[in-house]
Amino acid sequence: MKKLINSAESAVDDALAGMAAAHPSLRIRDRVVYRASGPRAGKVGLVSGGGSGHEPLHAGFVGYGMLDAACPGEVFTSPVPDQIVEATTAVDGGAGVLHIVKNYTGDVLNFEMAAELCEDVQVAGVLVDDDVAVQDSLYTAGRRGTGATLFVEKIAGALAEEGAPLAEVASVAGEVNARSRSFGIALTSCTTPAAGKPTFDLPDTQVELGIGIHGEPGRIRAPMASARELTEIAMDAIDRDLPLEGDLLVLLNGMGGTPLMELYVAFAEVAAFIRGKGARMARSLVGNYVTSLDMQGFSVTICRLDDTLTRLWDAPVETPGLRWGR
Amino acid sequence: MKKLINSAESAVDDALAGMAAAHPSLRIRDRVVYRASGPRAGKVGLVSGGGSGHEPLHAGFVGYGMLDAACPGEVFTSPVPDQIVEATTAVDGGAGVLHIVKNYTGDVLNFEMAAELCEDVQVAGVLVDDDVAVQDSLYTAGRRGTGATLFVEKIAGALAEEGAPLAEVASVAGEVNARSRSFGIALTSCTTPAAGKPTFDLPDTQVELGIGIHGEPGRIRAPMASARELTEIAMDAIDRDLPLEGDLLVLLNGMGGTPLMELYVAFAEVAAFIRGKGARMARSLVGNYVTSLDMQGFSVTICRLDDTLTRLWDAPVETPGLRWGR
Amino acid sequence: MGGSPDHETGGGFMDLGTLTTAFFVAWLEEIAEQVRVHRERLTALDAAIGDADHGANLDRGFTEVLKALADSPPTAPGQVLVSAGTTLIRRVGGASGPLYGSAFRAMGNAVEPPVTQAGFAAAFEAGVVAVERLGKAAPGDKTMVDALAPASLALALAVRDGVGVREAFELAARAAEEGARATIPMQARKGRASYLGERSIGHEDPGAASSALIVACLVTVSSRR
Amino acid sequence: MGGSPDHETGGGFMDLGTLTTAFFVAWLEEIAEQVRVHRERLTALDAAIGDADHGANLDRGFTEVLKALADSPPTAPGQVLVSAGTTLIRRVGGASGPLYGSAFRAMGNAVEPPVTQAGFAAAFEAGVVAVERLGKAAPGDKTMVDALAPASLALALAVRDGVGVREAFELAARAAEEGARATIPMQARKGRASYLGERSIGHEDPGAASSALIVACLVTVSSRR
Ligand SMILES: Nc1ncnc2c1ncn2[C@@H]1O[C@H](COP(=O)(O)OP(=O)(O)O)[C@@H](O)[C@H]1O
Ligand SMILES: Nc1ncnc2c1ncn2[C@@H]1O[C@H](COP(=O)(O)OP(=O)(O)O)[C@@H](O)[C@H]1O
Ligand SMILES: [Mg+2]
Ligand SMILES: [Mg+2]
Ligand SMILES: [Mg+2]
Ligand SMILES: [Mg+2]
Repeated sequence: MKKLINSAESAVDDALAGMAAAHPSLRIRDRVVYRASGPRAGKVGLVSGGGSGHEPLHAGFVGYGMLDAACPGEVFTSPVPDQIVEATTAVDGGAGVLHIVKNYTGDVLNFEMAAELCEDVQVAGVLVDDDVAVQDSLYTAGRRGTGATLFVEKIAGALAEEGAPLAEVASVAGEVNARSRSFGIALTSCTTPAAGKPTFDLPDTQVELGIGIHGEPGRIRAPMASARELTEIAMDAIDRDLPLEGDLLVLLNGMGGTPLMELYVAFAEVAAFIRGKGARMARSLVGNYVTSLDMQGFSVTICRLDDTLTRLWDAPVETPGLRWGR
Repeated sequence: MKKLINSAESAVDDALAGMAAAHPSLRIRDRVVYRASGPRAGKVGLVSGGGSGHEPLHAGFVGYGMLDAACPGEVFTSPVPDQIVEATTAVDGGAGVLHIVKNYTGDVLNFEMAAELCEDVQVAGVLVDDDVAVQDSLYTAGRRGTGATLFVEKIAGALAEEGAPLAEVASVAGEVNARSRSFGIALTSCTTPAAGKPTFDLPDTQVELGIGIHGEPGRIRAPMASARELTEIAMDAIDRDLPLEGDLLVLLNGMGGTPLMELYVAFAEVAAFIRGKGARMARSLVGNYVTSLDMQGFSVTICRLDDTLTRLWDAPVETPGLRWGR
Repeated sequence: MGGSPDHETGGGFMDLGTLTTAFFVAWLEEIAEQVRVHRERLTALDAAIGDADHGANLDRGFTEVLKALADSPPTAPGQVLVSAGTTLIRRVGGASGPLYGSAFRAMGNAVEPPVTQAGFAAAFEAGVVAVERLGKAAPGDKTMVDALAPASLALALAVRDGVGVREAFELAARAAEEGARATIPMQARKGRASYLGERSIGHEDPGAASSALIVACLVTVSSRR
Repeated sequence: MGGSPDHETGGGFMDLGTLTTAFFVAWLEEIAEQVRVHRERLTALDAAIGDADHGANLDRGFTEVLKALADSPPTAPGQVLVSAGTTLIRRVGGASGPLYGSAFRAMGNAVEPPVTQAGFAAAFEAGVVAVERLGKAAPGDKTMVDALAPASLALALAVRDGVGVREAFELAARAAEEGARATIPMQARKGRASYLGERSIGHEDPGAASSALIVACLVTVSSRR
């Protein structure tokens, strides 16, 4: 398997150097990606982070209307507390900082440790756990955080930009998460630079259902099927957990290696499914947003909107990965 | 090889249905993608088109500040004259229409035939032929059109939006093309839905240098190398043809299957190369814009800017694939 | 011109030694059939030096050709060919759509019923000239012209030499087949394959291969009666 | 606490039957060495039920641990362990970084020179408790705890039974190894592997495997003197 890198060891830092060169709106230092404009006094700061390999998540969502800083770890490995402490301290504009944490043991532990160390900053946290493929029971680490992270970052970011206090920003973040569900399907494995070979072998006749975003195998294997059948599996799983009603925000997310053309094919099926349920696709995004390196496949994330969330979703955003209204 | 489709035959139409569902700003009819807002009286219309499988090119660039209509053909197959005639007639706001045509025999022939049939519309054409991998000689079909198409569509689109007449819009389009050069490298082949298997076999130890955007093999095979060495090959090829000086607009384009993280790694090397030449990277884009289905690899496209081109590049644009300033 | 009805009354392929409307319809049916059978091979040839769509393009195109012919049944040879050409232009896209489309249209516009052997040879040449003109291609460029031009020459020579229809088609098919095979050592100067430079050497041109197939169908159909 | 210097004067691993600073440094060196040797295996285990980074994570971490120890040479066993734990927390990330980091820090904070066998066993237990507390994990959850807890018990029993250091480490290593192997039939309830549900059954937990490796290094180092 070929990778467009200089070495597995330097890949994350090299990519960050590229990001810095590509986006003058970002400032990157010690593995933390900041807005070049710096913290704004009185605005709640938003910090997220996680393993690398999910680009544009999270660093690509740093900018006006979304994050103030992102902490990229090694590929698929949570960042370390130092990065998070550094980011949190730097972006605090006096109104406190919200940590947006995807529910993975590693992310949770490292953000928790960091939060404890940020003694001079008021820190609140929101845990994103939207993946219905994982049973939320005493017998798991709980549901994973996947596509809803983008929704949380966008909507909480918009509210923070309006000047809302930390408690409110944290509360809307939690609400977005509570109203969001995801399900992912892999057609191929991904290959991490360090491992250099696919994480799992998947024959041409099979797919993995219920995957996360770290190249983990899914809950079960199933026969390869049409876009219609595959999206139906995803949509049914979501609908069983959170009935599709009212105005929906829909993310049809590519895992990194699936052509946009195919994502649109799947999206047409998602739209038809939603119409069939009598719900309304009020807002949508199609593309590679929360990825797993070169994995082929997709995930669907759906959030049940209300007027406030719709307004905040529509608010201007200016980041490398998501931009409108400015 | 697995494809997220319902059938190879329906893939293009299914994808267009998905585009329509995803983007209320577009109207799609008879395989032509229009701005939903319709033609603007007095504005020069911009029509482009080409085979499908290059998404977001072209349909994803329909909208304010870029194209008025796009004509998607079958996968890697130019559209037919009927589509182009239909599009041209529909978007004419009385000021004439510019055809933006990538230099491939099929695209050229079909656009030529269409232009002849558009008797009531004033049609001008610009041929995009930026790929330095192809020798421009009597013994080839001339250079291919690749990444510069995006620059031409964006910059000519901005000028058209300002109300410039057809001759001026055509002239700036030609100028952008004349000032732009590209070079592409494939790490893997792509797989078309119809063929169902990779177009070419490429061992893990080799890359294809000088590829186009249709999954064609490149000019030569070379040993797999680091991101630094591969980008240097691309940059050298461009620099030999059009010395890198002054303000540059740089597109580091993914071929569809390469993770964004790796594109940033390559972009860091591109930026370093440009610095080394004493030129200035004034504007840049990193991402999957002119793709070859699921191919892994990248291309670099560079345009030597002047003040006018920079201003037009910076002008607002609002399309599914490129958006800023609104 | 292709619009006027021919002499034939029944469904036969030949009428007093001339080619009937039914013959031309059968030719296109046979092409559609053979293109489908050889679809993978044509695509594989195009994968080697092009973009792996030639089989799919022609399959789609000739399927549509048959549909159009069924929708409005032609009453003259010229109508068959013009309809086919128009459908190819309207439905195929790519390089081969306009090229084959123009060839069939030119042929259709050139045939004058009753279509004698000499009339067919002249129409075929008109088709080849249309491709050469539109594609700005000459023999040796490694394109469909390398199969079509020798076939056209063979048809003309057969007329000169007084060879019968069936044998003339066989000679043309052989010439086309040899012409297609002769593209293998050539370096492409037109179309997508030209991008490959020297790497195009060693592969048969997909368009030349499909042209040989199309000419071969003349033999199959003319053997039927 | 770990800060006060130990009794030792030379570079020996044991001093009047107690474990010296040099012993702990050698332990970490051996761990770094073994993690590198077993990097691919650990990553392969993690690929099966996790995200294929455990080998890389620990390799990166313990390499940094050695660097930090070289940069500011510790003068007491506690310092060695606290430094190692802090480095792991600061450099590894993921789940294993905080977990192993906290374990080593807890151990370091618990050892009191002179580090007797009983002192070591108690410190080791403190490390295990730190993992269990932070990870909210218990034996049977298919985590590193399944290797660490039995090792800790073996160390405690060895103290009770008056078994010598070397033999105690061997017992602990065997217990850890068996504990790691016992994770194979378990269904994961913590960490990434828990997402797999029943599919996690049949694979050894990568963290349990690395824990067994870490305990085994005690044997190797103690055999050296
Ligand atoms: N300029 C040209 N003149 C004549 N024939 C050409 C020309 N360009 C391409 N061709 C023919 O078209 C064939 C390719 O057709 P096809 O694959 O359907 O279209 P595309 O190249 O657009 O994918 C080539 O093999 C060649 O025979
Ligand atoms: N909650 C937990 N408690 C104890 N150990 C855990 C827990 N979660 C994960 N682990 C251990 O961590 C190991 C995985 O470490 P590693 O692969 O480095 O981190 P990550 O899972 O973040 O990729 C697992 O094999 C398991 O032994
Ligand atoms: Mg990990
Ligand atoms: Mg084609
Ligand atoms: Mg082709
Ligand atoms: Mg792991």
